Amino acid sequence: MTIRALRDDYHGEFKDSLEKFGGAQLVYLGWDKHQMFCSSRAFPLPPEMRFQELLDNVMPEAFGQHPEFTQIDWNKAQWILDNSAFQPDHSKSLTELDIGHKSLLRLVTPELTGYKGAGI
Amino acid sequence: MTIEIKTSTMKPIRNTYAHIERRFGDKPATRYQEATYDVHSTHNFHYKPLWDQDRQINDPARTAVVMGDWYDLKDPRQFYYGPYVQNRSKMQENAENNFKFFEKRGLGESLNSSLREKIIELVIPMRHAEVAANLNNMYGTAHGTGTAVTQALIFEAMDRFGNAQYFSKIGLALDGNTGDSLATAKEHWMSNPAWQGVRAYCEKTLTIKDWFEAFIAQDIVLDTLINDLYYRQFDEWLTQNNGRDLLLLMEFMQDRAKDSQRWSDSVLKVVVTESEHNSNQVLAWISTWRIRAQEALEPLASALLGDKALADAFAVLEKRLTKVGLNC
Amino acid sequence: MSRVQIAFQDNDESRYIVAAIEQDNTTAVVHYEPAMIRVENEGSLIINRDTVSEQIGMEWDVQSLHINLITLTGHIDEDDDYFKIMWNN
Amino acid sequence: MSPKKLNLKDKYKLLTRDLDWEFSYEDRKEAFPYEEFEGIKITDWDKWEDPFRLTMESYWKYQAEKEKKLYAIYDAFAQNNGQTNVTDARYVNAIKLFLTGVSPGEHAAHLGFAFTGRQMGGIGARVAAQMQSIDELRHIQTQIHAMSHYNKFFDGFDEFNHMHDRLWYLSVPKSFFEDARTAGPFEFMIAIGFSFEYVLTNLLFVPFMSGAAYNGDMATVTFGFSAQSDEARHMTLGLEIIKFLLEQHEDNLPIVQKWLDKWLWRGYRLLTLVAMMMDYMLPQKVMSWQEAWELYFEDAAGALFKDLERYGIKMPDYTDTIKQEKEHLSHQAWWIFYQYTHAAAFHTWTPTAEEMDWLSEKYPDTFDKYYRPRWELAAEMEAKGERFYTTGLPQLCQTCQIPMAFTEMSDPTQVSYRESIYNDERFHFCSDPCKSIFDNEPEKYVNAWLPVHQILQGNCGGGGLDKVMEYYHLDDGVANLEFEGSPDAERWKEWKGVA
Repeated sequence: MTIRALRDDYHGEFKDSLEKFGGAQLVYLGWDKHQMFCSSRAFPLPPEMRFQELLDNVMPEAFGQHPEFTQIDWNKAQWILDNSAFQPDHSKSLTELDIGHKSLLRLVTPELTGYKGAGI
Repeated sequence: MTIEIKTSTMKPIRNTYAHIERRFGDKPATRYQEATYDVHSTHNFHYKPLWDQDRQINDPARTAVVMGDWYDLKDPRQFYYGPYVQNRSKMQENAENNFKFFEKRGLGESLNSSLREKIIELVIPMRHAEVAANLNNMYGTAHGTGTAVTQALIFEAMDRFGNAQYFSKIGLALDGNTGDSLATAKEHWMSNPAWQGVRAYCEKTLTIKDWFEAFIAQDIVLDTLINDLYYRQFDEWLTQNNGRDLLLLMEFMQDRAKDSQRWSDSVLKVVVTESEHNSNQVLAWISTWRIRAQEALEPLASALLGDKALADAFAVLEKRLTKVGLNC
Repeated sequence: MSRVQIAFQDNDESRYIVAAIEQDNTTAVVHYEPAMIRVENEGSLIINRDTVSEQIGMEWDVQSLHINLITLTGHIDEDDDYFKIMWNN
Repeated sequence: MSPKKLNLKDKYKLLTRDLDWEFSYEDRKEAFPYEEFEGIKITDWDKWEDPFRLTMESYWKYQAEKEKKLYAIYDAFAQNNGQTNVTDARYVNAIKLFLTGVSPGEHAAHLGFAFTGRQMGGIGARVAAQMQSIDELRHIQTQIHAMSHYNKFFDGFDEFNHMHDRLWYLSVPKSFFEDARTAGPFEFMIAIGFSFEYVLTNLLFVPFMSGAAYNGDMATVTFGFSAQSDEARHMTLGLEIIKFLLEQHEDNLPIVQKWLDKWLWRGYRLLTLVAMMMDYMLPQKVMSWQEAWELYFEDAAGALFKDLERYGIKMPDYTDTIKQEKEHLSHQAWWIFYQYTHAAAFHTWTPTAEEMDWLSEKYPDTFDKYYRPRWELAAEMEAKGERFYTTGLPQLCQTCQIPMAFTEMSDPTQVSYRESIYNDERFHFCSDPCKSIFDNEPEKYVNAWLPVHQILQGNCGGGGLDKVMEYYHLDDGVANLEFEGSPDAERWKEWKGVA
């Protein structure tokens, strides 16, 4: 829908476009049904980062505080990328996997039901 | 009996807000300081105004005048909301008593009819001109920078709306509350040649885009002249022409103008002494608007006071400008 | 009919106003809450100058209502001698 | 001849409405250039009904009286060390949130109403907006003065306006008011004058002030109720503006409806802060957020919308979602601040056992099931000396700018994720209404200053968290972190002679 502004050439600045992050891209990481973390979080990552590196280096920083973190079986972990089911090849980079700037990547672990089984 | 007050542990950990401390040092601050300084938001704006996409929502660039610190425009009266309304409340109480006295003694009826007509023709239409003053000052409130000046501008705006109402009340005091005098005065405002220059000037000021230019055109150029014509020269004229009773009804406007001039002088002075850029810009505006004011006021000043009056008013403007270092 | 409500600061001036409201609006319900008095009524509620003046024992100006008013709901009809709030449903 | 007695209405008409005139020397559109671009059609400003009829002289008179009373109480409060009379030092954190989060909004409203008070073509509406503008100036100033004394004895107040422009969660109220101010004059009036003032401020002010009264805070309750006495006038202006626009032209209806849908939601999201204040921050509770919502929104606003039905106005579709969320909102919000309190200018804490029982009683369907376990986890960690502060930075909603913490009402353990792609860029939202607000005006919202992204771009001091804290003027270990052990808590114990 076109915006109603005083002038027809009204345009906003894209304040968070890719080139503003100094070579990194933003990826949001969430862990479904683990609401110890009040929300998904934002991480600036190099686009060439391999998925395995993300698992090894970023995930502990993101979710390591959770008592169930050590119980995650990464081979069985399910993923949702930008609202669609996603099966990552761990050896590929974010770019190769179509994990784009400001993509939301959600970890799903149905066997782990959170603190006291309450989704926390 | 002794009362023991435990004060030893009750020492303040700081005297004032941090931004006030950065400006004035670590000591108790005045309420004016806390209410005024750095209140305007200055950083990290979210959206472009739909009506002004090239500027931020709070943007010092809405005037050509440039200040290193807009909070240098301190109000010498140190008005924040509380003292402002309390001061005006006292003034209005006085005005209310004056109006009551005027009505109770039937002073309106004792005016001779030519004087009454003169008031309706040449004074009451000021109620419309005051609306322009209200809007021009409100414009500065909305688009100016720094609460020091924007709050003073809204006080001025509300004052001027109050003036518009007092001029209207003079009309009602003369016409026995029928409103006939206001209707006649409006006709004068709309079509009497004496008023057309002023009306055109007022309408023109309302199209100004630069808020400080609006301040110059309204609060400095026009108001200095109007104040001298109405609150000094016409005051004297009334005294000499059996119109003393009417002075009661003009007192609020007269006192208020004096009070306001202390503030506007100070604003003008700080802005022009800030830089040559500012003083050149202000001078350019003044020269434009004084020519317009000359044309606008000539017929009105002559009708009200005679041919010499406007020159006298301009001499006052000259003096006021010279005092702040502006030599036109 | 929807309920209108009006609330005042709990102080001496308000007590006279509330007394006048109760006198002129027999179905009004008065709630005393921390530091505030809240009055509700079905449909509408009126405050009459004369009733308040009688309660206080001196001339009361309707607009001085603003001094102790906290909040209200409904459309307003205000004149020299009364202040009324109402819903049109 | 004795003068005719003028009634209030006639007098006000002569003293106000009659002051405007038809321009002949300039194009009126040059003087009021913003009246048309929003698509609103005004056919006759004379149809404006003045919502209240205060002349300037009455205004000065009554406002001066209010100010006199108010400042007398401030003086007494300071002279008597009133800060020691609050129920508990935890309470003070609620008013830190007020000064940093709400008060600057009063100033934004002051500027916004100055803009509409200059730009609307009808003098009746203009003057009403101008009076509201100067009232809002009153509110920011009386609030600064009320908190001035607390600032001398507690941390977290002293950098309030520096923080307002920078601190992450304060972008929620800041963006709300800037959204309104960057809109045209009529949208501003619907946004702040109607949706916020009329429909929502009762929820902001009345619980805050009753809370203050319950918790022994004389200064706040006094400014609050004194400010509310102005709000009563503002509310009538809000109601009049909406009636006026709807009566002027039928084409205004869809525009106004869209604004209502937008602004009631934005206002509701903003009130999340109030929800957590009521349920978690007041040591002595007044009523639950849910009860306040029912009393001040469902009941009062329900009657209002019933009245507006005749114009074709509908209650926004999402009010059902809100109805369900009222049992979740405060808990989800406090959980955000609990774990991010290391980057906040107020303290948080786990609710006590008694408080949790109160929450169970007030929220029988949700608290024990979804939220009590969170506090048990937090308490467990705290007992081990690992008070829970989360790492990293939250993903924010592009519209309301609150962390993406709200959940699906069909499954309250599942975060609600919404997204839009605009010009090949992905944007995220916490809810359907926040998404549709963006989708309606993407060119406006892409320009939002999202604190988390700004930090990651290096625009908030650059470098690591310590630089960001410097940028915020937030000294670690002073105004932030857990309440227990904070300098505030220690001073309080000292005053009260508790070891």
